[in-house]
Amino acid sequence: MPEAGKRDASIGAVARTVFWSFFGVRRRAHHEDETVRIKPVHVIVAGVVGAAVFVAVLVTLAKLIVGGAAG
Amino acid sequence: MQQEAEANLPRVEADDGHGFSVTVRRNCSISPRNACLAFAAAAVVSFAIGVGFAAAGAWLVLPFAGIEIAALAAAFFFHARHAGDCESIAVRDGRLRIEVRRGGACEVHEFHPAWARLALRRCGGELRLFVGAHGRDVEVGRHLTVPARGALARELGARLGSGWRGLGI
Amino acid sequence: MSAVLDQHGHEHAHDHHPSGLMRWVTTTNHKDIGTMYLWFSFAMFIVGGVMALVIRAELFQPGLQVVNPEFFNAMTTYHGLIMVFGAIMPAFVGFANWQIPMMIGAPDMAFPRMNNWSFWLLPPAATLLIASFFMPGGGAGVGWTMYAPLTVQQGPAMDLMIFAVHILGMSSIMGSINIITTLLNMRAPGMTLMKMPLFCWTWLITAYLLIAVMPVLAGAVTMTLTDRHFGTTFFNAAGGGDPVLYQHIFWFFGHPEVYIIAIPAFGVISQVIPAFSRKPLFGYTSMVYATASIAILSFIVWAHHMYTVGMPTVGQLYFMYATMLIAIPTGVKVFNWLATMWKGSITFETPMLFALGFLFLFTMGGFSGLVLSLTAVDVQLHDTYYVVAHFHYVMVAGALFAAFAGVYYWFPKWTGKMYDEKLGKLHFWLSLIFFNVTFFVQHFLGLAGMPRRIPDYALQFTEFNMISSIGAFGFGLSQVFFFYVIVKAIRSGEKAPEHPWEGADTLEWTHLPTPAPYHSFETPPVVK
Amino acid sequence: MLAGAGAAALYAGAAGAALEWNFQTPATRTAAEVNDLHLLMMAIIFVIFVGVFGVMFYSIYAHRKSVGHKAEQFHENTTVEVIWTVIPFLILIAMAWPATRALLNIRDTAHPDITIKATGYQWKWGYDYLQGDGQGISFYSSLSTPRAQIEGAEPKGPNYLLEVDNPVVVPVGKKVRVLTTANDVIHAWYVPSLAVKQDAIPGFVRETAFRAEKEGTFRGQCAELCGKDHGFMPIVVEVVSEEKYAAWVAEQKKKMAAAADDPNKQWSLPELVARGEKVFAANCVACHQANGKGVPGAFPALAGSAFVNGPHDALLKLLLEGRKGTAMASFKQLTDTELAAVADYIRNSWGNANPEPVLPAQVKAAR
Repeated sequence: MPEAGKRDASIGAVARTVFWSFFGVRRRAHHEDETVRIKPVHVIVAGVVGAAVFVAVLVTLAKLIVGGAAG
Repeated sequence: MQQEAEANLPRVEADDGHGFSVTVRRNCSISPRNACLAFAAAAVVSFAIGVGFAAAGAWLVLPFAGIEIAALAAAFFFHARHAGDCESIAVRDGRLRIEVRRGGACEVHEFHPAWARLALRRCGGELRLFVGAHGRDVEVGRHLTVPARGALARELGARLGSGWRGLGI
Repeated sequence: MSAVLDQHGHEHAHDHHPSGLMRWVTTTNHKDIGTMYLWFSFAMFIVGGVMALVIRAELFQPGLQVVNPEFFNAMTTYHGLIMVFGAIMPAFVGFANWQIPMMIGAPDMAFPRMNNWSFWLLPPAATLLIASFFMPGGGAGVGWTMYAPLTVQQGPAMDLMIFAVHILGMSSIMGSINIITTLLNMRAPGMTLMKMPLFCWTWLITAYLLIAVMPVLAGAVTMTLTDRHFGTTFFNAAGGGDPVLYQHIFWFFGHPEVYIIAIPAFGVISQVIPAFSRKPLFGYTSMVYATASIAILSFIVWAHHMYTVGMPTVGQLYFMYATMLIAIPTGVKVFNWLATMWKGSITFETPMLFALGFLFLFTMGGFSGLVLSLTAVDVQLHDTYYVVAHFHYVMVAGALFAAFAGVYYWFPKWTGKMYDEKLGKLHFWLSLIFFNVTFFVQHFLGLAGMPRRIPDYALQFTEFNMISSIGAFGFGLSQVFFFYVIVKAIRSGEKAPEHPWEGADTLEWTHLPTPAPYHSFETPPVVK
Repeated sequence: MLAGAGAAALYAGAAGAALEWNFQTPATRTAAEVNDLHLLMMAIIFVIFVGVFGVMFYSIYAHRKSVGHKAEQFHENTTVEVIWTVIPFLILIAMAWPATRALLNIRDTAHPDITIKATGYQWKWGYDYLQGDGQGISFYSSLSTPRAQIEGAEPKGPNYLLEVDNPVVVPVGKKVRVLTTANDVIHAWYVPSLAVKQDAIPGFVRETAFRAEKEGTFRGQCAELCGKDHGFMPIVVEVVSEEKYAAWVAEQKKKMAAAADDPNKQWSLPELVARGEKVFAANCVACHQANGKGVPGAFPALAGSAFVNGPHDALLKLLLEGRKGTAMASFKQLTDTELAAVADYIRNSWGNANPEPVLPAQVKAAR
C-alpha cells in the first residue's frame, strides 16, 4: 500500500478515528484524508485500547451504582 | 497506486523489437509489512483469549489457539515468501535466458534457443509448462492460469522456432 | 499484453478436468467448491428442518404423543447444532467461495487445495454427528449449548458429537485462513480495501472473528471430553471446577458466533439492496466501521446469555449497559439500508423481496433483543420461548432470508439460467407468512412463562403451540417448494440475460460474462 | 389452507380460555416492576417501529421504479448519520435508569424473614427451611400429575404438569430468600408471577428472593435443560396468611416427627420392601420404570439384573456414590433406612428374590 511513508497522524487523530468508528459514523472524505496518514497498526492498538476504556468505564459505572445502592 | 498495482500483474509482455521478453509475476495486493500486521492482529487476539482462559482455569483453549496461530502463520508465511516470485524469460542476442525467483531464491538458466524444447506435461490433473534442453528442465508460467499458460507456450514456441515436444510425460 | 489468448488456449483449459464424481472430489475450483458448500448446507437444512418438525409435531398439543422425552431432547440438540454448524455457516462459506474471487477480481482462492479439504471435512463431520444418534443410549440431549455437567451424564453419542464439532471447527478455521489470505493478497490492481464490495468486508471481519473464537469452542468441548473420560474436573465442583466456567467459555465463543452468522448476511443484503434500489450503498464507510465495531464489541457482552447463573450485580449491570449500547451500531446498519432505498428507483424481484423480508424480520429480532437486554426482564424471559422466538427472528430471518436473497440474486451469474420470478415470489411470501405464524406467537408463550426445551407443556400454552406447529409445517413445505424452484430453474430455466439486474455494479456483473466462466479473471481487471 | 387452520385454531383458542399475551399477573412488587419496564420498552419499540417501518414502506411505495421514480445518487450525509446514532443513544440512556433500578430491586436478597434452600434433583425439587418460622422443615416436591394424563389415557387436569405432591408454603408479605443448589446437573428455579428465576448449580449456592403481596398458588417449573424429565419438575408456591402458615408449620413438624425413623427399630423384610416401594416411586421410577425393566440402551433394567441380585456392598456403594458418566446420581441425601428399604425393594421385586434383608445399619456402615 502506498500509505506508508506519508506523514504519521497524531495520537489524537487516531483516537478520533477510532471513536467515530465505534460510533459507526464516518464520512468518506474524512476517511480518505485520514487513511493517508494513519497506519493500520495504530488503528488496531487504538481499537483495543478503546474497547478496554469502554469496558472500564462501564464497569466503574456499575460499581458506583451498586456501591451507591448499598450505602 | 495505479502504477504500483500494475507492477503486480501476472502478465505476459512481449516486446517486438530485436528480442523478446516475458515477465510473469504473481498478483499481490498487500505489502509484506501489512501482511505481518494483519497476521499479528489475529494472532495477538487469539493468544490473549487463550491466555485469559488459562488464567481462569480453562487452559485447554490455549493449545488450540496455538495450533491455529501456527496454521495461520504458515499460510501467511507461505504466501508472503512467494509474494515477490516472478519469472522472466528473454530471448535476446541468441540466448534464451530464464530467471526464476521463487521464495527469495533466484535461479538463472540459459539455453541456446535452437536446442530448447517446450513441454506441456500433465501433473496431477494440471497442465504444466517446461522449457528444457540437454536433460535440464525449468518450469515456467507457474503463476498463470492454464489457458494463459497455453498461450505463453505457443508464444514461446513460435519464438524459439523449435515447435513442441508435445504432450509427453 | 495477453494478446496471445485464443480458442486453442481455452481447449487446454477444459480438457484436463476429471469428470463425474472425481471432478467434485478432487476439484480445487472455487466455484465447484462453493456449489458443494451450498448443496451440503441445503441438505443439512432439510435434515435440521425435519428435526424441527418432529419438535413441533410433539408440541402440537399437550401430552406425549410422537416421541419420548429423551428423543425430544436429542431433537432440540441436533436441530440446533445442525442448523448452526451444518446449514447456516456452510451456506455463507459457499457464498464466500463463489463470490469473493469474482468480486475482488482474483482467479481463485489463495489456497485452492486447502479449500477442497475444508469442504471435504464437512461430510465426515455431519456423518459423525448423525451417527451419534444411533449410539447405545441414543443421541445426546444436552442442547446445542452442551452445558456441563449434563454432558458428563451422556452416553457415547456425546463423544462423537464432540469429535464432529472439532472437525467442523477445523473446517471453519481452514476456510477462514483461506478467505483472509485471499482478500488480503489477491485483490485486483486498484481494488483497495475500501473499494471492496461490502460482502467481502463482512467476510474479512467474519473470518477474523472465526479465528478468534474457534479455539475457544474447541477448548470448551475438549474440556468436556476430558471431564467425561480422563478424570479432569474443569466443570465439576466436587473436584474444584465450576460448571458456570463452561458457560462463560461457551458464550465467549457463542456470542461472536451469532455475528459470524449474521455479518455475512449483512454483506449479502448490502449487495442486494443497492442493486435493486439502483443507488449506491448509503454510508459505505460507516457500514464497514459499524461492522467492525459490532465484531469487536461482540467479545464484551457474552454473559448476557447468563443472567440467571447468579453473577454479581456489578457484572449484571455491566453486561446490561454494554448490551444496550451495542444495539446502536446494529441499528445504524438498518438505517443505512433504509437510506439506500430512500429516493432510489426500487424494483421488487425475488432477491429484493427477501432482502426487505430480512430487513423487517431482523429489525423485529432487534426489538426483542432490546427487551432482552434489560436484565430484570431477561431474567423472566431467559430460557423461555421468548428467547426461542428472538433468536429465530435473528437467525432464520437474519441469516436464512439473506441466504435466499443471495441465492436468487446470484443464481443467473452462477448458472446462466433464470429462475421463475413468479415461483420465487411465491416462495418468498410463503416463507414470510409461515415464518411469522411459527415464531411470532412464541413471544407470547415466552412471556406467559413456557420454558424452552420441554417436550410437554401446561394447558394454557396449547393454542399458541398449535398455531406455531401449523406455521412450522407450512414453513417446512415452503422450503421443499424452494428446492423445486431451484431445480426447475437449473434444469429448464430460461437463459439468463447478460445483465439480469440493472443496478448490480460489482465486478462479477460488470467484468464477467453470464454465466461466469469456470476460470474467472485469468487476467485481473483493473479497478479505477 | 394451513393459514386457515391456524386462524381457526386462533379463533377456537380465543373463544375458549383467555389467551396469555403477556407476563403472568404479577404477585410481587418486583414482578410488577418488571412488567412496567417491559411495557415501557414496548412503548418505545412501538414508536421506533412506526418510525422505521414508516420510512421503509413510504420508500417502497413512493420510490418505486414502476411509478417512474428516478434514483438519486447520494450516498452519504454525516448530519443524518450523527442524528440517527445520537437519538438511539439518548433513548438507551433514558432506558438505563429504570432498568438499573429494576435490576437492583430484583437482586436485593438482604434481610429475609424466611430462608429456604431449594435443591434440584433429577427430576424433583427438595426444600429445606433454613431460617425463620418453619426452620427445620424439609421435604421433596415431585410432579403429581399421573402418568396416564401425560400419555393421554386420561383427560388432563386443569393444572396439568404444574402440580406437585408437596408445595412450598410461605406466608404472605414476608421476604423469602431462596437459596438454590443442585445435586446432579444445573436446574433453574422459576416462578413467573413472583419474578424469580435462579439457576441451581451443583456444588454452588446461589440466591434469589421474593415478597409475595397476595395469597394464592403460584406455579412455575424448572427452566434449565436437566435431562430426560426436564419438562416434568414443576414448582408450586402457596402463599398463605400468617395464621395458615403457622398451622402448616405445626403440621409439618408433627409429620416429620412421625416420619422420623426410630434408629433402633428392628425392620423386617416385608416392612422394608413396603417402605422401599415408596422410595423407589419417588426417586427411581423415572428412569428404571415401574416394571423394573428400565429403558434399553439408556437406563439399565433392575429386574433380573446380576448386579442388583449380587453382593449388596456394591449395590449400596452405587446408591451412595452414583456412577460417573451416567445418569445414575448419588442418592446419599436419602436416609439410611430409605436406602436400605429401596435396596430391599429392588432385590425382592419383579421376580428378584433375596430373602436376606439389607439393613439400615449396613447402609450406615457403607457411608
